[in-house]
Amino acid sequence: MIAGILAAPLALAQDAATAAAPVAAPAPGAFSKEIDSGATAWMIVASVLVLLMTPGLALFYGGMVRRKNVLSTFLHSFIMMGIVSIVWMLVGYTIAFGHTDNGWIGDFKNALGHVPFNTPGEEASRIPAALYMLYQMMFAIITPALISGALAERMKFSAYVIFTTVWLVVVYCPVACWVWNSNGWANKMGALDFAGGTVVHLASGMAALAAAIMLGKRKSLVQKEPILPHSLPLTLLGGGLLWVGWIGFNAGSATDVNPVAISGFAATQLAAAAGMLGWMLTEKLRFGKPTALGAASGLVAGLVAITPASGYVDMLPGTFIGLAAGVICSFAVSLKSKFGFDDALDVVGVHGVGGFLGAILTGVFASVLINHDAVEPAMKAGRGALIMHQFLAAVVIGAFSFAASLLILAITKLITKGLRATEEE
Amino acid sequence: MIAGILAAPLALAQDAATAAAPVAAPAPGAFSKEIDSGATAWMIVASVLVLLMTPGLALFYGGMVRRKNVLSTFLHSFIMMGIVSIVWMLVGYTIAFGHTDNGWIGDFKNALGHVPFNTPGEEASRIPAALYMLYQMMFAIITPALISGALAERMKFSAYVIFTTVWLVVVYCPVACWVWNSNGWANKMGALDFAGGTVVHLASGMAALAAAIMLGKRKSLVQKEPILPHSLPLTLLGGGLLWVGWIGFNAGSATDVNPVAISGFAATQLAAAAGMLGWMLTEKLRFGKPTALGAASGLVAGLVAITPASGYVDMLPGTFIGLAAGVICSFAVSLKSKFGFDDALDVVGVHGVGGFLGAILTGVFASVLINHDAVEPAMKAGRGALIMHQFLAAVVIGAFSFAASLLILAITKLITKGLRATEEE
Amino acid sequence: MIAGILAAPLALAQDAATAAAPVAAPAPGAFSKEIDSGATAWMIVASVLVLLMTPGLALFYGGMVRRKNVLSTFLHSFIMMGIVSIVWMLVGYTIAFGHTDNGWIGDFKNALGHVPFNTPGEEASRIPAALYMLYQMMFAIITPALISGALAERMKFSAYVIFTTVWLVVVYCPVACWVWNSNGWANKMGALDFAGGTVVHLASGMAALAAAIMLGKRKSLVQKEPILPHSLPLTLLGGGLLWVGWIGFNAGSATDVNPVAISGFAATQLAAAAGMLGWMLTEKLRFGKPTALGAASGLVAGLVAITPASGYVDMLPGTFIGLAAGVICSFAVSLKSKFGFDDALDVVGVHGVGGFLGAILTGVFASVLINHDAVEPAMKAGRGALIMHQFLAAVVIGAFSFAASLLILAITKLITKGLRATEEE
Amino acid sequence: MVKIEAIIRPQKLEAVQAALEELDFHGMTVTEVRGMGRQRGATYTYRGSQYTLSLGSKLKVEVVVLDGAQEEVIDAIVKSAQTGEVGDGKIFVTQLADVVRIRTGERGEASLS
Amino acid sequence: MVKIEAIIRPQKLEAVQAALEELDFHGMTVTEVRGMGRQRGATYTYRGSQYTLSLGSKLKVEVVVLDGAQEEVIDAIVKSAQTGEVGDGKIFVTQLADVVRIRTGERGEASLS
Amino acid sequence: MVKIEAIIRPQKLEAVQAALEELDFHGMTVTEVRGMGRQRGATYTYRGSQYTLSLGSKLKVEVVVLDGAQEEVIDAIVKSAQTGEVGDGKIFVTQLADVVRIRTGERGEASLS
Ligand SMILES: Nc1ncnc2c1ncn2[C@@H]1O[C@H](COP(=O)(O)OP(=O)(O)O)[C@@H](O)[C@H]1O
Ligand SMILES: Nc1ncnc2c1ncn2[C@@H]1O[C@H](COP(=O)(O)OP(=O)(O)O)[C@@H](O)[C@H]1O
Ligand SMILES: Nc1ncnc2c1ncn2[C@@H]1O[C@H](COP(=O)(O)OP(=O)(O)O)[C@@H](O)[C@H]1O
Repeated sequence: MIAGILAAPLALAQDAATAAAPVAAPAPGAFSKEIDSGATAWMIVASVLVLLMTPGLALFYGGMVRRKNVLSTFLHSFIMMGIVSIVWMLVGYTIAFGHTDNGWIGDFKNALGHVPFNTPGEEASRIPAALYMLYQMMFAIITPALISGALAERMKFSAYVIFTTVWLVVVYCPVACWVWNSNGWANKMGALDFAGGTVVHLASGMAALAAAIMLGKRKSLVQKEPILPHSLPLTLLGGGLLWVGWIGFNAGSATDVNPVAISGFAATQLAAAAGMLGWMLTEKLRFGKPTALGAASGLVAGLVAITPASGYVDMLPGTFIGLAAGVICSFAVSLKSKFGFDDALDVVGVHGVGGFLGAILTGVFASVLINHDAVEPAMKAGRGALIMHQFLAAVVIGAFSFAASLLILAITKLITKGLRATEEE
Repeated sequence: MIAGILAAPLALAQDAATAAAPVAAPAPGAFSKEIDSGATAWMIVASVLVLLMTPGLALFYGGMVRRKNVLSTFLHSFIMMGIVSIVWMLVGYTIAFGHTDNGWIGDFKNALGHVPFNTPGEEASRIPAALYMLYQMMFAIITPALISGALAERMKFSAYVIFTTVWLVVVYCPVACWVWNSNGWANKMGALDFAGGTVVHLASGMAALAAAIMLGKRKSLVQKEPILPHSLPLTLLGGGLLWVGWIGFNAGSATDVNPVAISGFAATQLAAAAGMLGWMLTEKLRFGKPTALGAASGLVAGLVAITPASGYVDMLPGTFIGLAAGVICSFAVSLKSKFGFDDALDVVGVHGVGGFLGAILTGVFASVLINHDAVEPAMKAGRGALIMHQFLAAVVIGAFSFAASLLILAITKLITKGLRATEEE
Repeated sequence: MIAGILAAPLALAQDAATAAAPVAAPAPGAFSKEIDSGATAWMIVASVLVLLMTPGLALFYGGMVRRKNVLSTFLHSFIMMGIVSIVWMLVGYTIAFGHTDNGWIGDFKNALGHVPFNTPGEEASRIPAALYMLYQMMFAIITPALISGALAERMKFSAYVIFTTVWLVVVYCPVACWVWNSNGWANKMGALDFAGGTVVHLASGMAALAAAIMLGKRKSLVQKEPILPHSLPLTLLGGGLLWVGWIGFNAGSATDVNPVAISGFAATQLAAAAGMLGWMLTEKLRFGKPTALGAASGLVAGLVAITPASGYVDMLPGTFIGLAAGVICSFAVSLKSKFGFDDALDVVGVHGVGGFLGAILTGVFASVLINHDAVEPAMKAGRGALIMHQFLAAVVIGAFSFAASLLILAITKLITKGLRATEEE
Repeated sequence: MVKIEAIIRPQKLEAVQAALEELDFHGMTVTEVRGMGRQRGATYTYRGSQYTLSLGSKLKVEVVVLDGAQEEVIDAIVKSAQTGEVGDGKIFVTQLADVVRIRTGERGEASLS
Repeated sequence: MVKIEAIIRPQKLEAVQAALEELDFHGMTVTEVRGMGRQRGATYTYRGSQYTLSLGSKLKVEVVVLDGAQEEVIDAIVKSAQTGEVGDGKIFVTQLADVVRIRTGERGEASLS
Repeated sequence: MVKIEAIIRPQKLEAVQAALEELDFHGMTVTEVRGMGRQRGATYTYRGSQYTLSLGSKLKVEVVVLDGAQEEVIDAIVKSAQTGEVGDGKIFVTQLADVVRIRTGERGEASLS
């Protein structure tokens, strides 16, 4: 009732719009003819798979914290499904993928959900623009959720909400514009990032580093008590869902049903497998036996590193990238105690390091045989130049995310009077 | 062996049939040419997504009950996957979607699995009829499972099985015929229900109300002990799976890959997000802080309310519908203690109220820009008339489900000598 | 860094390859024209669904063991995702599906990931060969994982890894060649196995029998303590994920979007449902009440038995096959105590017996109305001959898997100095 | 001071709590335990086999009171926890040497008030 | 009457149960506890760091018997729960002031029979 | 020998452990319990209704020591487990009749060393 009354003006406005202003007009209910029904079917499903990654991440992280913090850790992931969906539709998408001439930030033509349902946009030519917006929405949901692993078990909920929302708009959306927008500066420079090794993983990894530093250590760590994961089966299950969803993430980044999508699928599957084995072998050699947490961590490390490379590399190099990530990230997570920051669930060691590694190896292995249209122009100045561009994009974006995150956290701290939760919460 | 012997006559009969009676003949293994492979691919997946909602519901409900009742609560959902699949294939589908001239109940031409695999039926023109039957089977599975939330922790298993099976055939199938069959009376009247706000949610919500009243309160409630959820992470995870599956539920209801499906997807995603935020904000204002259960409840409330509207409304109105549902349902669930019935897991407050709200708001916001073919005729007599039709259909169906449920429960009670489980069970 | 250095030669080699040797050349990034985008979209998703079955199996098995063994049981499934993906890409696929003239083993042309991304292979004409390779990879992952149920709670991890890896290459890949390769001997003989009743379930069931015998009983069983499942809700949830994934397994085995895929979906759904009801009814009659574990076991039994038959049978026979499996397997699992082997989670009783039953009933019910192309030639010598061929293929493959498994286990025992884990592990 | 340690059925906890609160005893400590006696634990059917657990679920309720209150507390527990069927549980009574309230360091009777 | 409270290794429960049943003692109450002594808890490796828990899993088995049965019960427990390695546990014996059977209200020795 | 049974706040376990180790007492047995006293349990809000649990989470720490060590141990626990707010817990002291070390069968004081 009340809603009905409140809604009346909105409806009237809409009736008026019906008559007068078909801005994002999806017209008579049919797709324009570039759109392919198979590609569109696949991209709906790919979006759903990426959406599923966020509950998967909740499980993955939730299993690693202490029992008393499971629920708050779950909520860190789930709340992103609520906040980011809305913010992305209102302003995020247009900042990242609105038409841009400057290469730094999109124009605001696609704000407030003004994205057509029946014609393609600039980035994906065989599916409707609104579907691409939804697909990218799922990326925007999981990226800030990834950061939550670093601040688990101690950040105030209100501070978390403010920090991630601002970070999304101020860091993630512009970075996505630079790398993926057809006119983004990094894109034009020739840096390759198929599904977000830099945009998603390196950016969130560096934000995680900033957060871990700003928040300080968890109390128990200060007291030198071990903090043990309360349920590794949950973590493994979460790892399984992440793997499954990641196929939508990487193969879906072809935004079409084509050989690139299939090669992206193959590289993703193999890198996840190789990452798992790489991490477990390293454990076997370093500590005498492999662990279940190693299996879960390794598969995620493999997936992170293959993210920028999938769709550009063949099966054997894909396997190698996963293996390298499993080995290197398993060493990287041991370093945090040396550096003295408390990145609770190793976002820096896995997503930061893995994302950076993947960005570089993408330059090393990208092949014109796999993705001629993208790799050929990027290789114009030779493989050395490509690797340099990869390096440059990664460093600039990593540094930007780190610096901006520190700043946002400092401001958040003022607003919420401290970043840390009290014992009670 | 034994099975082989038992089966022999059946096989012989089938060999005979091979020669003589190609009733539902899927002939030479190819689709008729109206059928689109992309649309069919999407609808297989949409069916799978809706199927996944039932395990999701088991988690959602299972997390909210006390530990000792988890298994029985899980079984309430899972057993529907067994019973309803068979009943739907045998008689349910044909009652709901068989050809009808009277508008109240389908003829029996499609009973016993007689539905072609290679040609479309009346309701969905670009996919094979058997796939539409399977897709709708998944709806028929989850609807009675939804009711189980009201009778959790106290109904006898045998009584539950009898009640839900009879309810499916006597309430759900006819109501689906009225609203969705191309000749159903509510459909012809011009009432809009894209994916089942009235058929699924309002009908199950009112059945839940009947069941809560007939069953009386749980013993502990009578003794004023609090009954606490045993595992909210399970509930959140279940909420996540419901969200994911619901995209198949709503976007799939377009039964095609077209702009309507994409708009249905967008509205669903945004309403779930807005429902989550709406419920949590209300909690923040009413009780000082948002909760994880509020997040899960709110997203479901948003999804319930958008169910009838998705595919008819644009993104902003979709967001508004979700938000309204989050706020209103969060108040609605507080009312049950006032009315004194024990709707254990708030099926009435979420599905009943949310379904009704969604039905009305569908009338308010349905737009010809989004779905010209369906909204244009429904709006012939103006938006006021559409809203009246929405209201009428909702009231008739709600009242029918409530009254019929009371009756079925009364009869079940006689058969099973009481509806309530003993302490032991 | 280090990885970069290590990788340099690989990259150089690849650059060379770019110039000279486009072996599995996916060329200009477009599909050859036989490939259908809808079919390809569906098969990517079907692959993802089958991949999801392995985490589902981890849950299914994990819920049935004692708390202290959950993690090791989970890892038994997850590690297969790591090992098998790589082994399959390197050699497994080519053994099973490489071109063969002898009908026993494929040639090595498709080893080391040499499978094209843009043209179809011999087995599936409307999707790219690399996608078929990935789809079959998921089958190869879950099959050895199934065996783990028999050796739960007592096998040494290193022995498990060696046994399953060797079994995959020496048993699974050749058997898949015999039955599914277009020139496999069982295939040419006219034996039908749509999605792996014999290849997957009977083969793993007989390997499980061998393992249960070689390993001996769990210590507690020797001491006559009951070993109780620690969390049946996990098992039910796992059963739900298996069901959902199995639709990809069976309907996907059509490798296309066509009437056979739809009939496979229908038969799968109905058999799972009927299996659940069959097992629960048997429990009701034998023990007075149905159980949740019975529901989960029954649905899996139904799915196992319909696996070879789906895609060949209509809805009613499909329902009957599921029902028969539910009843018969529920008796079969009671026999193990009679025979004195400790098949911990009943792989033999469910997958062995169910797979055999399904193979025979496929012969009984396969219908040209459902799948003319496959059933017509297989029935040339009449239904009796078909049933004989089914029987023959099942017996040969079952016996081969059993004998080879005994041998592999004996060798593994030498290598790992015993098969059983110590108390500690 | 005495410690009264009652093993009761889990579903009787609220009744015992209520009975004690009526007598104005508000302190107690509760532990989940498993017990065996004349009564055996639950019987389960799994995949066609029946299992009987030797141990059933119980709660241990510990109440420390002054010597004089012993009888009235035992009476209240017996009455509120009784069903009359085998498995109702036992009460064990022990003499305490001392009691301390951690918050204040108070000793003996004072620490209980 | 005495309460014999044994802290044992979890895997020894069945053996202790069997030993007591042989002597015809059927009553006992079991609690999950964590213990520390000479023996330390388990060591875990997580993501490259090693953690040692100070506390390990144990079970507390409480058996109440008549004074005269004390020695035979202690003997049975010691024999059945022993492995000879550090961490086998301890037995604590306390004198009880009274025992009540809730079902009947019986007191003292009668309540144990 | 005496058994010192302390009911403490869960978050104080490490502090108590540390305090005892400093005095060179390494043996203890810990049980998860729920307690009620002046302090009530946590309050939850679920779907718009508020619930207060009567019982809150506590840990029971049992330490068996020679009679002479009683005061020093009580002191250490009180100091390390105190917050000064209601709900800090209680310590109950019981005289033991005997102690046995299962591993060796040693009795009395020897079994504790
Ligand atoms: N001798 C004993 N020592 C310790 N606990 C006992 C003893 N006898 C009984 N109990 C506890 O009391 C509970 C109830 O005892 P039981 O003999 O089954 O019933 P009842 O006391 O009604 O005869 C048991 O489950 C156990 O926890
Ligand atoms: N002083 C004590 N007070 C209470 N419990 C103790 C004490 N000493 C040992 N325990 C319990 O006994 C268990 C075994 O003791 P421990 O010293 O490790 O081995 P052992 O008795 O074989 O020398 C401990 O885990 C603890 O539960
Ligand atoms: N009379 C009692 N008998 C048994 N346990 C008690 C008793 N009184 C208190 N306790 C235990 O001590 C804990 C703390 O007691 P409480 O009265 O809340 O605080 P304080 O001791 O600081 O006054 C309780 O939660 C309960 O576990």
